[in-house]
Amino acid sequence: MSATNPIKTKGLNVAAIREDFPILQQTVNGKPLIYLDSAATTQKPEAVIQAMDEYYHKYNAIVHRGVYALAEEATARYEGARKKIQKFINAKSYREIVYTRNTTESINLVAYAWGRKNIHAGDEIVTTLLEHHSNIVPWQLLAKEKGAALKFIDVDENGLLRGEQIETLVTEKTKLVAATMASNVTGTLTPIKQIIERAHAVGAVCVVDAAQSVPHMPVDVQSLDADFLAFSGHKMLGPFVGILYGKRALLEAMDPFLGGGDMIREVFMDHSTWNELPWKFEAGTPAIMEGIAMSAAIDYLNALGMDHVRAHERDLAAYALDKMRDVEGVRIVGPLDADQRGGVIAFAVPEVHPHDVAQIFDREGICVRAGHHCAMPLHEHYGLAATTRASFYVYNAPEEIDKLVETLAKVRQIFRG
Amino acid sequence: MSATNPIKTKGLNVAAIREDFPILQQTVNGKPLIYLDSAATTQKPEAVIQAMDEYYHKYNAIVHRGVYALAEEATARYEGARKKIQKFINAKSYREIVYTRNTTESINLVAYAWGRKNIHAGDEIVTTLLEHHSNIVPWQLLAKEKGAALKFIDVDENGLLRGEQIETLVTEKTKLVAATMASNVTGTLTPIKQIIERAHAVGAVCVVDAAQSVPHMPVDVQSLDADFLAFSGHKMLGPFVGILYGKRALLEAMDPFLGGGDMIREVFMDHSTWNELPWKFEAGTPAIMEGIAMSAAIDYLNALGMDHVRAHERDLAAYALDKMRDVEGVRIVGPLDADQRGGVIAFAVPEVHPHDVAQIFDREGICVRAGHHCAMPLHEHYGLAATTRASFYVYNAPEEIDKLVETLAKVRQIFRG
Amino acid sequence: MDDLYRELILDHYQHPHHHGEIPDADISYEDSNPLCGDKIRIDIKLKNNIVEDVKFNGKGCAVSQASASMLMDELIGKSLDDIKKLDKQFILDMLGIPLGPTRIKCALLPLKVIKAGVYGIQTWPDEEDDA
Amino acid sequence: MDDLYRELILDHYQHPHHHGEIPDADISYEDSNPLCGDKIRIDIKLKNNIVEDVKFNGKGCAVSQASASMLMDELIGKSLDDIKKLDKQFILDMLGIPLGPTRIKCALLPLKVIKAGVYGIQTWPDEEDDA
Ligand SMILES: Cc1ncc(COP(=O)(O)O)c(C=O)c1O
Ligand SMILES: Cc1ncc(COP(=O)(O)O)c(C=O)c1O
Repeated sequence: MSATNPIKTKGLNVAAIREDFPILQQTVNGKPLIYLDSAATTQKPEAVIQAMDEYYHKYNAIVHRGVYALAEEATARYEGARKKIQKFINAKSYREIVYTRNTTESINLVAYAWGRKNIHAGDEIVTTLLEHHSNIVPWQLLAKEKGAALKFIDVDENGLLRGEQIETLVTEKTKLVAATMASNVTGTLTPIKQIIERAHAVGAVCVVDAAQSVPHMPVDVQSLDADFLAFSGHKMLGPFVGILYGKRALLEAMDPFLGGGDMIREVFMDHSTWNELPWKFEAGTPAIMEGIAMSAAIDYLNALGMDHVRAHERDLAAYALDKMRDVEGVRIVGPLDADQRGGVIAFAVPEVHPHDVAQIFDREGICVRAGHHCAMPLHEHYGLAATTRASFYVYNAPEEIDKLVETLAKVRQIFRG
Repeated sequence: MSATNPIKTKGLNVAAIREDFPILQQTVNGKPLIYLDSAATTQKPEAVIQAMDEYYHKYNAIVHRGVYALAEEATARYEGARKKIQKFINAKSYREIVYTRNTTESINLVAYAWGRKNIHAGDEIVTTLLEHHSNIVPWQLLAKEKGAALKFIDVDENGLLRGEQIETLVTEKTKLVAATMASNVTGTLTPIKQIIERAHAVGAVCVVDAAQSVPHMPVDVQSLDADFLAFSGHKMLGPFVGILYGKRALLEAMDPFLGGGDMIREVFMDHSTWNELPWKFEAGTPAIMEGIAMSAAIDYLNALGMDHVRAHERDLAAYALDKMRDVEGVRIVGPLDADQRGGVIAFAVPEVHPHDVAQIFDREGICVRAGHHCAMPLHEHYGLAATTRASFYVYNAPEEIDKLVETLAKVRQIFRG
Repeated sequence: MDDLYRELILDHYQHPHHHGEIPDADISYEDSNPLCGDKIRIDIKLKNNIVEDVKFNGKGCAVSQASASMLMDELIGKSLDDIKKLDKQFILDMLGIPLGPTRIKCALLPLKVIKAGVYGIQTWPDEEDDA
Repeated sequence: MDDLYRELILDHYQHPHHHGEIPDADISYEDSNPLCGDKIRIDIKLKNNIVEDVKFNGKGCAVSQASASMLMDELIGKSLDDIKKLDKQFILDMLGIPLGPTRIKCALLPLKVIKAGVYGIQTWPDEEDDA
């Protein structure tokens, strides 16, 4: 962090980036808006908003089945965006990229369409204590339906996954391992490659929750050898759309999930046959505008460079960890080493409920999140009902963290009376 | 249709409406754009596009769990839109309105979450030959999984449902009836009230596909006594979002569909409990902008008045049926009486494939659809592999139909050589 | 002093009235706010259908805890019919601070628990607005 | 004369070459365009691995039918290895008309059927671009 040009981290020119985000020019409660809730959803650069606008002003039409000019344009851009997503995560083929609603639906798709066919009574599914509810509940439902067992890899005192349990819990009985690459609470980066390797060693498939990794660092599904990988457009400068990556052979072997238009080849009164990949898993009119606008979001991220995005967030996290530890009594959950975490910091203030913390932050124009962040088992592990969470993205500057720390001190003061 | 002011139908002032749709000011292939594919997806008025823009420029944030100002605003508007949708179809409570991705997902939600619990081996599901694939395939999948039978109410020579089969096919064995209110091919309006009454008389529930009715005419779920009713925002001037209406008692009794964030109350390692309605069925981050923009779409339709929308489309259909019958050889499928159909007209031109018809229309700037329109069983019934379809909405004028008919004549001429 | 966290609220939060349990309660009910997981349990002791004693327990934010504490004071001496009439506005007036929609849910949680315990009403007290 | 429906295309559509079936074909394959349901079936008779005769059958638009008809003419005398080399561009050149992406799928359907029949290649002939 250079003192002479404090608005720069190693990674990005934040001042220039902020110009592209109209929403960040606002004031809230008379204070400049400081948006620290990007782990929930990110703001959008003008280029993405423009792409949406352009779609509705110029070529809004149905994809795939229209012969007219508007529909051809929409189809080309919608399928073009799919190929851009493919390249962004280095998938082998665009057929491995399925548009869904969000990460949650992506994971549920695997649970329903792969899980119900391949998980049987007595099988084991292994997940981790770091997971978001979307990577727990679908497996609970599946395990219950099939009479399978669900096991959790534990977290150690530094907020890291217990490496030895990856070996002991993932066994010959394991048919599926569901693990996150990065926690949305502790920020913990998991040894995802080791997890995938272990899953494959016992013949299991691995579902990777990449909701907090694809937006924040380079992710290469081939080098990871991931079987399935899920993420959300709205967490990476894009619109409300989700992505499921799946290895082609796995997707081919799966039965469809939702039935209806577009996912069929032929429908007869007594049976139907299915469309080719990836459309077999895209039933009904897709979110066309949303798919198309992903293209602009990825262009933006590519222009920044995902290595730089990661470096920037690492530096912000290091800066914040450092400053926040100085505020008396504040407890940071998860690793204290910025190299082992993403730009997400959840913390607890003694005697003050996170809702009250967040509310006081709000009056300073700072958006932070209070609650269990859809990770109740992890909060249970920490003995906390809820935490306050600040999360960073490409448009956040160290000065905003200064303000966060200042406000933390103010919270303590108000509650001391 | 008045000859002196030909741009007016009984229902609407089309010239004024067209001003609100920027996309319609375009030319395509040098010709003014004539958009006749609204049954696939509708264009959006500037007010809806502005609502989307405003969301991303001013208050893009996560709903429900944010304490800060942006999130409060997003939540209020998102849930406010839900209540507007509730009133639009006259549901009793906003808890009966579930946001989904599209009509297709709405129907699949019922098939998975109601169907898998309530349909057993030997039960019967009754649907109709008029259905879109989204109201056939989910029931095929369910019937196959459960060993239930799927039966089809037939279509008569006028393209109407065979009323007597409503009585003979829906029997004590029937547990679920899935029927459309309006066909997206023949335009046929079905006796949906009679179908629902019959379903209830035998103790079955009725799933209504309202994708082609809610956008086009007044629909009142309470007076219909519908159990479930599905429709799509993108077919009613709105964004890519779907709606499922369900009677509260039915929704309460159902298990959840997708598991993950937002739909839970508490998650433990070994089990979870569910959120209240409607959120129990909304897993993960919803399409927030899309939900909110539904509000602007409904405001627009309410300002026009759904009675007027219906009158306008009826008049357009009557005008088109009249003119098209004059083109030699053209075969119109479905009822020839405009009172019995919506503003959707599918037709066949002898010796000319619908793809070729649509392509020639395209070069005249006219967007029509060619194919089976996701209704293969119905096309099979008519002995046609595909048809060409023109569909009308609030922004279409009789002059556009004149152009359609003119171009139809041109098609015949080209193919005669 | 801060508007939201004015003395009275903080005082009730830090020194809640009627905090604890009633072992031989006539009515006991617990519920949570699904948005944040906060839980409140309320025990009521009746005499001739009039609230003789009431206690609450649970964890939560300043708003929900203060709301519970202040509500306990109000309940003593009321009949079950009186309780049924309490509404959202009553709670907002009682607290007397500006609240956004999310925090309103915190404020209403104690009333919701009471109504569910007394009448089996499972929905938010403001449901009537919408149904 | 209309660009797309220029004489040659219409002529092939209305009077297709090699239309019909070969009862004792060595290779027979049928496939459909999932976007529109159009089907084409192709029968091939080989002699020393060279296409001796070929016929197609099915329903479809002018583009897919003309593409099939013209492709049949091209196939006679070719080896299976020659056929494997045929690509999207070959078809577009053969037709010689401007086509949007949807109609390209129509144009490629016959080639797709041939490749699937001959080599079990189940994907669009332009898949290589993307994989
Ligand atoms: C009658 C009918 N039902 C269902 C659908 C499916 O709607 P969606 O594609 O939005 O899921 C459509 C439109 O495509 C339709 O016209
Ligand atoms: C790690 C993680 N997984 C899954 C999700 C769910 O994503 P979505 O809500 O977009 O489905 C989130 C974010 O909410 C997340 O942070």
